[in-house]
Amino acid sequence: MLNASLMSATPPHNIIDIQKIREQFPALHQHVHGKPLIYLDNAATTQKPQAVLNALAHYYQHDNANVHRGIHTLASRATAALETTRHSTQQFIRAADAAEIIFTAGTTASINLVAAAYGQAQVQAGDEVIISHMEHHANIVPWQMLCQAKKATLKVIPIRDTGELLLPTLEKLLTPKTKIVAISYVSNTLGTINPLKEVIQQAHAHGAIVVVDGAQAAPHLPIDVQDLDCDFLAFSAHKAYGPTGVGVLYGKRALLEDMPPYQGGGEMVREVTLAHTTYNDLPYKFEAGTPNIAGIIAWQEALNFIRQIGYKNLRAHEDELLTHALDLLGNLDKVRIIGTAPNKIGMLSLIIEGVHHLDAGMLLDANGIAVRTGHGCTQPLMDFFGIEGVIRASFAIYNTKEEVEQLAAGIARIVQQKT
Amino acid sequence: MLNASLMSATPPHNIIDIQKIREQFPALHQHVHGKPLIYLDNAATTQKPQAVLNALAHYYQHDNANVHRGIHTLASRATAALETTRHSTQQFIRAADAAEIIFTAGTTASINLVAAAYGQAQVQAGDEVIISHMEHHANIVPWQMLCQAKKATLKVIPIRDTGELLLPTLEKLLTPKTKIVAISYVSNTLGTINPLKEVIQQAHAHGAIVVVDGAQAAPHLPIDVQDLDCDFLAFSAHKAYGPTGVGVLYGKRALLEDMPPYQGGGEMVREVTLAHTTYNDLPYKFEAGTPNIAGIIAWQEALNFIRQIGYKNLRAHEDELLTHALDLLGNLDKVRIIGTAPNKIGMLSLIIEGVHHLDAGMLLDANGIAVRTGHGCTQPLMDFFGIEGVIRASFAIYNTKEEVEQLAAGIARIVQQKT
Amino acid sequence: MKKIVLPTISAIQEEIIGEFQTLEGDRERMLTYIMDLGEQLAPMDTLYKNEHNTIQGCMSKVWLTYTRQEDRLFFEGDSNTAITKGLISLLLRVLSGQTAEEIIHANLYFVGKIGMTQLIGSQRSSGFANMVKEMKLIAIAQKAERGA
Amino acid sequence: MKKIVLPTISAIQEEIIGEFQTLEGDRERMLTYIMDLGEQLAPMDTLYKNEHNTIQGCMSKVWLTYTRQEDRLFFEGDSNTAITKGLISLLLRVLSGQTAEEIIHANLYFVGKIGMTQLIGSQRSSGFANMVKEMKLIAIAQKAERGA
Ligand SMILES: Cc1ncc(COP(=O)(O)O)c(C=O)c1O
Ligand SMILES: Cc1ncc(COP(=O)(O)O)c(C=O)c1O
Repeated sequence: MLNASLMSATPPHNIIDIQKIREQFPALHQHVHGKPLIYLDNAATTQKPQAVLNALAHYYQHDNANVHRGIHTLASRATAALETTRHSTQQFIRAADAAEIIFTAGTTASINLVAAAYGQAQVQAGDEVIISHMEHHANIVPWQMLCQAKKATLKVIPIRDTGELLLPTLEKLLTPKTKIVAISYVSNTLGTINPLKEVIQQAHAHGAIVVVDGAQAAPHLPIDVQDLDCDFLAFSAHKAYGPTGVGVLYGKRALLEDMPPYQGGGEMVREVTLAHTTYNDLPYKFEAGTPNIAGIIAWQEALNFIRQIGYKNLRAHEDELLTHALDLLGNLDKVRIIGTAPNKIGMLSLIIEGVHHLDAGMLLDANGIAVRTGHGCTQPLMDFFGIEGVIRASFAIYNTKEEVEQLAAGIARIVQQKT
Repeated sequence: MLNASLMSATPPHNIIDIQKIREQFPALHQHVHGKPLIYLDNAATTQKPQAVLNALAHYYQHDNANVHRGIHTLASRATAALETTRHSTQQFIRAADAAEIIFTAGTTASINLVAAAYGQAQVQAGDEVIISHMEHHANIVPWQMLCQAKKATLKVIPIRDTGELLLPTLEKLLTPKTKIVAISYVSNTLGTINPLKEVIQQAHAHGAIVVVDGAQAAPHLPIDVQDLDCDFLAFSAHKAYGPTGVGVLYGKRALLEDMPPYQGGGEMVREVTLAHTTYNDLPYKFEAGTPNIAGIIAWQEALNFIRQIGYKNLRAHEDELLTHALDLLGNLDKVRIIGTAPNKIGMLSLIIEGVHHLDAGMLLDANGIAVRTGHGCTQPLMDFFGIEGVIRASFAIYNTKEEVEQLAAGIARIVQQKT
Repeated sequence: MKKIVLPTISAIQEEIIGEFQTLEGDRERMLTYIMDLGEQLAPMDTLYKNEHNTIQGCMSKVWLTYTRQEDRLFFEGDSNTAITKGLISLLLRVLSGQTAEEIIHANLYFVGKIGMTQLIGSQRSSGFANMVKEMKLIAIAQKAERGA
Repeated sequence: MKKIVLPTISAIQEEIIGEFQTLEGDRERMLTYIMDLGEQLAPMDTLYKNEHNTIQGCMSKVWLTYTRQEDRLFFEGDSNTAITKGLISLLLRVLSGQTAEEIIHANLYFVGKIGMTQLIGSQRSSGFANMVKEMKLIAIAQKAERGA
């Protein structure tokens, strides 16, 4: 069942053929308002390769059954396929143990699980939780709710104008009362790759655990939870070429074992009497109810896709797109780039002076260009930059330099016409 | 966007052609161990009509984008399709308002949402929660967890040997301290249809709200939440011809508005600052994070399928299968039927004296017959009957009398050979 | 008393439909045209841009206020985005200055004719519908008040 | 001391493979055969059916205990389902009475040859693998003890 080769031998850099890759993505081959679709909203959700669609169809056409509790052939096939994906996911993030991989509904569900189950058990009145100023709402609100319920204090790592963490302040924020540091690996608005290892080392030195929001890392960077030594990691399949409705929570075994369950129901129990219930082993203790079986099984094909490309190629290509975009847009009058950290993924947020981002987004859409517009679920970050929202173009492996040029042309035209 | 005809004009009873219906279900047309598949594990999860698979494929091939926050065409199409499904779901259960329909990951997630959010806010030490002895673990464990956290008392409506609620005791269990009655519409092991209206009237008369576990009702009975006057209702799409990973929580608007949110994240907020967060309107307040967009959109096709068949036809056909099964198996020596309520859906649980249910399940599977074996996530019910597990055959619209005969023959053979 | 003579709601709608026809269904031109209309709209006094005058359920921020002269209602509106401002400007052109009675019964068929839902998407369209609803509610309230 | 002469592990496996060949891959016959084997297995004293002797991770309940005679290990096992009992009976037939050394190094190729995973499914197969693992762990512990 183990897929030992999952992370091994990626093809050498730069022999990938983007056109061949694009052929695998049916959604890219369409026109929007008569113009070829240019999909640059990948940080919101990526398109899916045909193999993922095929896996969904195959599951429903051949193997559909409820998992784990069934003895018949379909149940047995569905269970085996789901557990294979768990092993592949384990190897994807280099976890020590497949029991440390919990399937959830998404990053948001994963972070809430930790905040509720770990937080309820471990955080007391007067304790502290630290987040950063660049977090997605999914990595802010659950901690606000926890701190409010527990009368704990929420502290915030400030950032620089470039969109980088002001790391030296972390040392000052950490106290013996700090229980949790919750931080994104990669910012979904700025693209900044945070110096996670340093954050984790400092937090651990003060006895705090670290919860990593990996939603924007999984599609772009190889993740090694053992090397990082993070305590929890959350991400969503749908942002990494996988289906909607599937999330992953990694947690260190010892922490997961100590944690009370989050949701109650079938599958997560060992024995239920009306008086008393005992809980199942990991990972099932945290997987109450019927999971998104089809989605989890199809996620396997997204993992295969990423492995076949290899992160080296992925990064190289996306970096090239970013460099090209910055060449074309970096010095444009009236255009301000938000997020200029030297270490960032292929993502470009910007504002056009005098043009509301929603208006710009509509005009780009009229030309077939799909970008995200708004606060990107990072309102505190918007407040920091004194803006209301950005226009965000985020790249995936299937985007081309020509698409970047169309984006630049579209923005230049808006600047000309509307400012 | 409204689909006003959703519940109207079902075709007249008994003109449905089961073979035509079977053609819509690709998974049924396969062999298992060289025998034609006879799928009788529908209460665990039903098979899906081709239209549901097509909708999934169509979404990913044409409309895939993150919903609600996007302004570009794909995001707009995805959002519209998702909201259309919300309206159809509203009509499916005859809710007053689409804002009362919350999409979750499944029945289990829906019940946990109520137990955590409503329970945390409304249940105090010394209060009481009432469940029944026939509940699924998903409608037991969340209430146990709530009662434990709040030092509240969990009370249980007892049942008769037939598998019916001992309704007269409810009156005695209800006190001014009873806050919540959580009860299934239909038992997933016995098939019993509970007298919900009476339960709800009595509970309301004592000031308690009623949470209905509708997981086994949605695939078999028309549900009218306004006529029932239930306060919350939970069910899963995957048990009603829809995809995995999609659940519904209905709640009365006033209750939902009063309730604190459950999970924090994107979509469920109005405004986030590092100091303070305000929450979004219904239903979004309870839909943190990216939903299972593809699954929800495809659920629309399952709703269409059920509407096209009509519940009258559905019930009539499934009742016929049950009657036939009881004719063939009801008086078989060594076979004991578990669940003999007069008012039940098309489901048959039984035990064979001297044969372990797992062994029986394996032997049936060898003949291509898929049944569920075990406690069916109703251990307290198993304890009541003094058994460890059952063999459960549960019918759907696509099952045939011939399949029921094969089941009966399979069981008869086990009785002959092994007892 | 001098009678105010304004083109009828239908006449204005026909005008708008005619204008949009010259844009030949080109999406970008239509959006730019709407944004231009928005830019020409007199800005609203920030005093009126308060919670009370905000219309809920729009992607952009939208404010609406009105004054009454006899049985006629005069609306003022604004938004933080140019496109929404343009949409408001179209609405004001059709409804502002009409009688409460006419506003209540107005059938805004130009919306369908110029392909507005296609143009601005379903989310914004429901925001637009909220604006119309708000104007009609104001008219209903005013009529009731005058009737009483 | 009289030397115990038992067929080798390979010889027993070949026997089992041969027996299963006569069933011609008919699933029902194979399962029934395994269940029959289980029924012939001497029941375990309920005294030994305790938590300590329970093997985790099986769908059915499985108990395993052993005794040692010189360097040879004699296993006893039981289960609440007939099929699992049959599987245990097969395992005991191959491994019970062998030396710790032989058990540790036993290559149970008959499992693949008779198509066990196909037959009992992946969940039960991993339960079966747990039983084998448990027997090998017992053998390792016993060898270490005797060596020490
Ligand atoms: C009555 C009942 N309640 C709750 C559930 C749990 O549903 P799900 O596993 O889809 O969350 C089930 C299904 O197993 C059920 O039959
Ligand atoms: C950094 C980050 N965290 C969390 C999330 C939430 O992910 P999901 O909506 O899949 O739960 C997102 C995506 O929007 C994100 O970019």
